[in-house]
Amino acid sequence: MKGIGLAKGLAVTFKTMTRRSTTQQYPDVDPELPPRSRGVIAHIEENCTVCLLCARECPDWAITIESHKEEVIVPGAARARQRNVLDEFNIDFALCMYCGICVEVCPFGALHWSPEFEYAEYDLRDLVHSRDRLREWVMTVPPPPAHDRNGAGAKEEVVAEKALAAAAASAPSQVDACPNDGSGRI
Amino acid sequence: MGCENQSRMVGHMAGLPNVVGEPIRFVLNWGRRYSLWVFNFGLACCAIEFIAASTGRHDFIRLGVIPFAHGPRQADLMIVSGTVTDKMAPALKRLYDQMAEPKYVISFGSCANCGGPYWDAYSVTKGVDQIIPVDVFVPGCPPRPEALLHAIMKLQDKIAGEPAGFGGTNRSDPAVLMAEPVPAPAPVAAPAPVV
Amino acid sequence: MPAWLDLVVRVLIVIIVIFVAPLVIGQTEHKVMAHMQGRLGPMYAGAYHGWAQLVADAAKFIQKEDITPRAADRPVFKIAPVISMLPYMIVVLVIPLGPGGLVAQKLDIGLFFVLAVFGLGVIAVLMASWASANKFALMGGLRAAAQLLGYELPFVLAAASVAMAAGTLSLSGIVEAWRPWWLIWQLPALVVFFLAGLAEIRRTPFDMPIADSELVAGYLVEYTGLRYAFFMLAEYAGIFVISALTTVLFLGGWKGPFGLDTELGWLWTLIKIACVSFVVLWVRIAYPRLREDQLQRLCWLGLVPAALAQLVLTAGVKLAL
Amino acid sequence: MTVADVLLITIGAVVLGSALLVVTTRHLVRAGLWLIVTLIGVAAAYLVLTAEMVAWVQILLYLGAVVVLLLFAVMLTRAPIGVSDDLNRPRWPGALVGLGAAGALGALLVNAYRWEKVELPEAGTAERIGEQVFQSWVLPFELVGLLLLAALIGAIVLSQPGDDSVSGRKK
Repeated sequence: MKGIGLAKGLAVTFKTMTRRSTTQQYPDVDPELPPRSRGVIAHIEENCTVCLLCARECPDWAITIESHKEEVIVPGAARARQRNVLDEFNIDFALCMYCGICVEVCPFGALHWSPEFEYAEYDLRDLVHSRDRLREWVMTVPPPPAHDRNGAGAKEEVVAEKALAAAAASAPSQVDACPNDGSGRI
Repeated sequence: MGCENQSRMVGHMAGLPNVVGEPIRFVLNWGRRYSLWVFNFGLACCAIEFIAASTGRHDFIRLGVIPFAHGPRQADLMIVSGTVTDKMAPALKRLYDQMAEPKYVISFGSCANCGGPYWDAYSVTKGVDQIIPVDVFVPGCPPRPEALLHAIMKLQDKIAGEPAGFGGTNRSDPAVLMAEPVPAPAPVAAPAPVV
Repeated sequence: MPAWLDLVVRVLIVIIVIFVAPLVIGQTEHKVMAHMQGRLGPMYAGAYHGWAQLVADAAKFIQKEDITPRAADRPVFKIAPVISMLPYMIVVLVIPLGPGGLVAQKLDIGLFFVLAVFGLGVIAVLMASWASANKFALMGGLRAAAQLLGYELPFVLAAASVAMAAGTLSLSGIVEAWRPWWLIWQLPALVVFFLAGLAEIRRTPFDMPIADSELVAGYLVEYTGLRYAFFMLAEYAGIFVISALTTVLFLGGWKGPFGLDTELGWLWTLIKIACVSFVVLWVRIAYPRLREDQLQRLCWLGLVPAALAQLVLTAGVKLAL
Repeated sequence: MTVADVLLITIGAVVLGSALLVVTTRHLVRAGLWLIVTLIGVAAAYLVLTAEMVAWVQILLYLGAVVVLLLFAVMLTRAPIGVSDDLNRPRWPGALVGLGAAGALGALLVNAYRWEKVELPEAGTAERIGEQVFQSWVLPFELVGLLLLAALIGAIVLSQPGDDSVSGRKK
């Protein structure tokens, strides 16, 4: 029948009208952000060793770091030790492309994604955020989400489990074979 | 095609805010604040987030940002979302000029802010603020729809505080707004001839 | 009350209606459309559920810069928006709200008057489209003219059917003669009239003259500020007028099921107008725009034969009774 | 002078003025727009003479259909904004024919009525027109209907996609 589609169109829209709308009323109600959503990058200065890895890996050169060296005199040591002291740590969020490479490469866990999204500015220059602002955002970094219960486990766990299973299966006959790849090489 | 504006109201209306009282200024600003007919200058992936902000979950019509504007003539707010290339820049400028005052611009996403990932590309405009005046910058690549909502509210706060009622505010030229003029290089003394 | 005061009051009421009804319909459209799409619609303009959204729009439109393109035909360009409102204002004059002269201006051949004036809306569109000096505007105007020339025919034929059934051209007379079983007898005419009416006011799914995905905005493309607002107001006034006409001609106007017709007749009329307006909005949200050839096809192969068949049926039943 | 006289004279002046503009304006589309004013004026004159039905028919058919079609055709072919310099309007023969026709008609009317007072008939309602058309004038009415039918059939025949070799179209 030809008119069925037309009637369906009316029915669907009417049905939707009688249901509750799905809108999240953002300014009044905090939005539900998905886990791991990328808002801004928070910087924990205590973890930062000023290794400059993040600044060098950044594809946009959005991170600028300034530091100086200090001598730490350790009593009894043959000579004074040196230590990097952070002077400035700026991220230009206008330029940042949210790739997260800086967060990935940081060996000391100084950089973290924060889901904070209220950072629009009237002036482009205000989008360069410095140490203080980056430190404030540390408070908004959520704890890392739990592993997906149905997802694949961490690689180490999977390998270990497989090895255990293989060992259990082959335990009576081949004791000395490598459980890992079965090639016989150790 | 007539796209140059022949009659501009701004000139003779600019003196009006001194005459109208505070309640009238408030009402006029309130109207501009909650009736931002939006013109989506969607150029790249950020446009998808703009669209997401217009759909059921975020629904920026709640804030009075109404995507009914057919073209630039009817729009109050231009949201530049995406990479502006040097080839697109004249079109962008032209469409901005076709909008009627008072008009506002949101630069949405890193590409529109300053080139984003293409900051070093020969063909990309490093920031839409080089050609048109921008009111609010939203960082992100792309920003979340909520970030756009926040930017809109920020723009509304700005509108509420504007002094002028009719004809929009006086804006400085974007070049003046953003960059210090580069000083001419100091004259260098001619190097002494090597003997 | 002296005659002139009476006249002034009536005209004032009509002016208020023609400016308020479109706002109400527009706000309803915002909300209905939003909820049909799982959204909320305007929430912040005005304290309660964004009731003042269109007031804010109006406050903004009066502040917008008034742009006239340099190549435009200035006087024609400037006068077109005003003319677009006029036909609907004049039509509202003769639409009866209730029995016993609850109408701004009684007219014996009201139906004819309404049909005649209603078709004039397209002249404003043609003026706007031509004077804008814009090819998209011109295309929009041509589409509007082609559409109107086609749909005027079924529109008038469907109205003629009900006039023939009632044996009068007076709008009040048609409502007086109306009986509930006409809902079935005149159903094809009702559908044809409603669809052709939608096409005449260029409303979705017949909005090819505007068609923002094809023609930017058709004849509206160069209009800003108050002039644009006038066109929008005319569009929504058109919805009101088409709903009111459908109500008066086919749905029995002020006749309700509980017999309080003389006291509460105007209320019944208003409720019916509201329901038909809701259907207009509903249709906009449910259906996409027709293609230009589909539009003409629907008119000449669907609506015109249906209207003619209804005329024959009406004449037959009228003779048999 | 009654109110009706004043109204008629005013309307007549408007109609005459706009009609002159139709034939003298050098803006092609504006001529069509002035034609609208002229026709509305004529309808208003009918209204003053209590021929309501005729007035609305005038609006419905001439404004709603004929002028729209005319503007449509002008816009479809060419619609310059501004003055068209290439309008081919022979001024003197046109004026001669126009004045001649107006003079002849005027003479005819003056000759027919002289200065007789004619009472306005009752309002030209739909009923009266129906009676007139279907009683006194039924034969001409039917003949006109037949003529229109013939024109309609002719139009359909002409618009048929005929010989493929002529129109170059495949069925």
